[in-house]
Amino acid sequence: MKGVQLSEPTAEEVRDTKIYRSWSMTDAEYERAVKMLGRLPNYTEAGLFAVMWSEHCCYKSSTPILKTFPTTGPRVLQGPGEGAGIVDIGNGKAVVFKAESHNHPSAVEPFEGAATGVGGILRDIFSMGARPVAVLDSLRFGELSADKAKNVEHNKFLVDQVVAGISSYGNCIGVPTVGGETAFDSCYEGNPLVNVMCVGLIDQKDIQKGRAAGAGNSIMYVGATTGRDGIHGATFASEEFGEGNETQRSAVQVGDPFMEKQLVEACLDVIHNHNDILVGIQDMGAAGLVSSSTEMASKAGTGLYLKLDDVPQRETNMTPYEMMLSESQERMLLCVKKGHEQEITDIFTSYGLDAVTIGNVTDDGMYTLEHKGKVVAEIPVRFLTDDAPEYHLPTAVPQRLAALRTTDARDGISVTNPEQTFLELLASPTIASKEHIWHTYDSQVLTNTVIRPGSDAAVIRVRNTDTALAMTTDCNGRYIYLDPEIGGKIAVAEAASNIVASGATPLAITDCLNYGSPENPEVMYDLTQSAAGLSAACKTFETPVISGNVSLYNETSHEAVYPTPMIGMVGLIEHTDHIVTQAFKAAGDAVYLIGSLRPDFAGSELQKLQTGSIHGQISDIDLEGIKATHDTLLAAIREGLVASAHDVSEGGVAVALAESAFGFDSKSGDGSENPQADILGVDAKLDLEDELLFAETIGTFVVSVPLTAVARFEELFADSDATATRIGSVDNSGLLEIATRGKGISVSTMSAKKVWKESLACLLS
Amino acid sequence: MSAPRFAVIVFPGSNCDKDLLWAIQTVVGVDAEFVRHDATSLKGFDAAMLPGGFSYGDYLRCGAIARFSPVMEEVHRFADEGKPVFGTCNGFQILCEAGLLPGALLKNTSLRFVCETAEVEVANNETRFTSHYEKDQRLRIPVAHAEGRYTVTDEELEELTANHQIAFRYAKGHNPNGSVDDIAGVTNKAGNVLGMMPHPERAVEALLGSADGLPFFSSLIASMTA
Amino acid sequence: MPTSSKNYKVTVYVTYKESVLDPQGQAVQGAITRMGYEGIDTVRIGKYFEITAHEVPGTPIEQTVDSICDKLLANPNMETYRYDIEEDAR
Amino acid sequence: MPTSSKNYKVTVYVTYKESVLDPQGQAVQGAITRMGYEGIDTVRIGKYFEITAHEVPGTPIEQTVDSICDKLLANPNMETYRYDIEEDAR
Ligand SMILES: Nc1ncnc2c1ncn2[C@@H]1O[C@H](COP(=O)(O)OP(=O)(O)O)[C@@H](O)[C@H]1O
Ligand SMILES: [Mg+2]
Repeated sequence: MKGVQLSEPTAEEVRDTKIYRSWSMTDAEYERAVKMLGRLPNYTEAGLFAVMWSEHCCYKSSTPILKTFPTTGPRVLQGPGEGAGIVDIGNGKAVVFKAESHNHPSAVEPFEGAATGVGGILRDIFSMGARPVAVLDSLRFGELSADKAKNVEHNKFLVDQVVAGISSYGNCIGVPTVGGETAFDSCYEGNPLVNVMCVGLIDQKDIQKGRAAGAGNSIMYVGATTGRDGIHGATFASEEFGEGNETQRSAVQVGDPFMEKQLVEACLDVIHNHNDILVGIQDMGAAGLVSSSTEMASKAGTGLYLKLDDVPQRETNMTPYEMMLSESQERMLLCVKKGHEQEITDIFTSYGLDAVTIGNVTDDGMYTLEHKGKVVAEIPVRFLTDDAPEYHLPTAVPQRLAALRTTDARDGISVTNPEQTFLELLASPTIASKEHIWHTYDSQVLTNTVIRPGSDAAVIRVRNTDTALAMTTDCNGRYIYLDPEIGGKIAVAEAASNIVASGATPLAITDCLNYGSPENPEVMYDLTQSAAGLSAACKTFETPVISGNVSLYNETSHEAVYPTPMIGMVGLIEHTDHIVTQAFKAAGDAVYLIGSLRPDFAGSELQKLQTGSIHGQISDIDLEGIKATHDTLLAAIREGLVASAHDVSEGGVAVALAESAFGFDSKSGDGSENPQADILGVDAKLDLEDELLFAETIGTFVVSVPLTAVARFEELFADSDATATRIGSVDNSGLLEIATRGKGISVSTMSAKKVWKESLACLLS
Repeated sequence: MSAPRFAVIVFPGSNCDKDLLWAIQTVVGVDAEFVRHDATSLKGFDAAMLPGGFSYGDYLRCGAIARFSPVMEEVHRFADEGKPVFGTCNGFQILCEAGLLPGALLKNTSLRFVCETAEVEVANNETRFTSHYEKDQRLRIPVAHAEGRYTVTDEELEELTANHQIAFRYAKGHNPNGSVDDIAGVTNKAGNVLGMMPHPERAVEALLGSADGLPFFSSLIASMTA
Repeated sequence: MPTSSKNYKVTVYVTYKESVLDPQGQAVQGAITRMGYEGIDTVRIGKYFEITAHEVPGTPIEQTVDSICDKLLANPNMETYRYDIEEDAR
Repeated sequence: MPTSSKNYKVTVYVTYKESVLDPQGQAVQGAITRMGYEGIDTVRIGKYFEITAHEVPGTPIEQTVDSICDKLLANPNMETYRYDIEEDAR
């Protein structure tokens, strides 16, 4: 194995200089690779091992934890392991979904980082053969007010650019961005979280697998050319190459949504109309060519021979290492039946795209790379994939937990002027309307969107059926920070509550596990415990984990982000008649509180507002009880008894009641904004202290019911394990009046709405 | 004339093409077919419909590259022959770039993409596209664009007004993009070419929030079968 | 690309006509002011194309560039353009 | 704006670094080829700013422009810039 490029270190030099350390490969891992190979890996090979054994590609520290998730169920057609998970939704159709993080790229280059995040997750969906039909974005940033942030201008810049990147890519490619969440906490300063979820629809007969099967079949490369984009971190530091010139450095990945649009159409054309000559298809994501190709071979138990000279290149003098690790966007890898390459090329050409053969499938199980007439790598495929290391890293109970629990959650909380507190909460960026953001997302293209952003869950109808899909993303990192296990349960319960409030049965979840460094035993504890919480809740709500993503090392020199396992959940609405939004519909409707409020202040927005920090022990949640509530509420919705439903989350019941009133639209009643609309009010009475108006008790709902349905509604709840308390009614007063045992709240709906609606734009200006 | 047939033109990067086809074919129930950008004939079609989207990524100016597609020669011929030609959003931008409609569509004054249900008024209900509306009827029709600020010179505006070429306006106080004179849609002088930023094809089903776009399609079909 | 013939470096500048509102330029100007810089009066934003080309017998490069600008790179309704052509040694 | 002091016309050119993908340039190049023009090899698109400014005592104009370019007009991760400053008679 001689003849690699002169500028590259020899195998001995790789060993002696330990250059692999700069690729985050440990000495032990290098030794392991040497032992497996029975010789020293050359420079290219060492690079392949390093990247394929990186956390990003092989999940070596999280795999043992992911194995604890429930992943199967009667409707699951594809669990974790492929590009995305798939769930049966009846009528021969299935929903395909997955979420992915693009945190680090977005921190460095927010516009392109976020844009390429959208591009990447879309490829995961259409590589399964599905048409992407919706995108959701879950975002976390540092604080937006100068007194809480180290660099408030930079935080604002990040919000602006990330949102612009998502809208530019999603709008251009024509997949509606229908929902998401946006929260602000100082721990995300310097390390924002940008998680994107994509949902696709597929006819079950079209489901694809990313396999490179059948010796002799061709491996074809399609889409954009390869440049030195996004090759991992320090690799090209000048010492290693001794050249250090600009062009040798890894470049920022730039998204090309137009190219991807053509790629979607061309790939779906091949899948739907030429499936007889397509063996497998896979997107090129992290670690581009090496990762996609080895995975395809591994799944089929085959080998591959790739001729790198044939890889379409955008830059000159690219080395095998650079080509294999490049993360240039908008590229796919196809395995095509031998002899049918030209047909494939012709199809792609008709979409203005190049498709070239870069190699073929072999039966020797080897991963062989040729460049300039020389073999530059020769490694058994499974060494890079199946045989990647797996670590059971130590865990340790985080010291913060004991400290946080010495104080009572109620400490520092005192609501002496509930009206003022209420308005301050409405203005806090985490609670305030996110319209300023989603207004820039095309949420309606593809004409399936029934419920746009602004309600608990977004709803997409499924054409040619009576059904629809509800979708949401959720996670309150503060709860996980205070108690990883209970927080994990809450994340799933909250997502399920959003799905149920829109009239849907929860089907399954995807996740993005955003944590700090796994080498920190406390982080591993958070990860393990929150995963246990997620699993428990998923079992109760019967929502298996069908796909997901792990993002570790989310920390700056100062602190790790809150452990933030973002949950993306999809639910099935059996009939579009059952779709419900959070907006009140008509004066006179009775208002109910479902479930009962508890003094849940630990991690609440109220606690943060009044004490500037979060602390205390969050109380455990009764998963079975919440499930019973969900079932009863869904039964009521399906009987047509419910005019609106909104789960209580950040800001508590007062905010939930207000949001229901704000959403009213006299024209459509669909919750979309119309400032000219007549405004509704609510008149409610709660036999509670003022503080409880802002308690965040998960699994409680504010529901409005037409008077004609009240009797049947109450009967349903009386016959169940759930409780519904009539607390008042919707009225025409234009006032939000919430009486309590204390002072209560009485403000004009219009003025409260103005605060809530304009706050975010104001903070960002 | 027999039942009309619609051509929905697909440019590379069009992304509302399927929506337009669905609206015409499935919701309204009239014959419609996709026609590729590189087609050289529109034989057998009675109307050319240019969908929204981002043709060629809108990478130079919106619609600037698409207007050189081979099929546009046929669209020009259609327009000259007095057959109906329609463009929404990117389709409108392409028609302006192609010179089939006056003016240009520039970046919204907010500099941001705007997606909302616009309040639109029928400024002229005597076109073949709007005859099933009342004059000044208020409609709710979605818009979704970053470059929808309709711009013409003062003289051109006078001419447009004098010739009753302004078909739709945004309701007072509801202009989402800074268009001159609140213009949302214009026709050519002959009245057979219409471009508009709002998406009537997104307003054909009450389930999705509005059916105010239906009379648009029925007007057009009536004008073709009359 | 033929090596015997001449190579060119063409630079094209496209700007909005004076009469056309340039909110983007205004926004940049506003940002500059908010950042505390003094002395900046107006900002207008345009597009800038770097084109490499080679000689085609029978068609002067000016003619090609003129035509591309007129038809594609600028919209004569609202934009003006100018260009420079340099011979390029490569 | 003070009339006694000097006025400047500043032109700033911002382009992607060589190594960064320029999908816009590629799209334009493709269009030019499809339109049948011969001889065009590559197209890259950049931004172009026309700025008018006036003298601020104590701060050389170069310093201001440099700083605005670094902080606002160009993104150092992906772009490079250059500028020309001319005195402007007005
Ligand atoms: N970044 C975003 N992108 C799209 N929609 C968003 C975003 N952030 C918030 N939203 C929308 O705003 C509404 C309120 O969000 P949120 O407060 O997170 O709801 P909930 O508390 O019910 O989960 C939802 O409809 C949500 O989809
Ligand atoms: Mg909710």
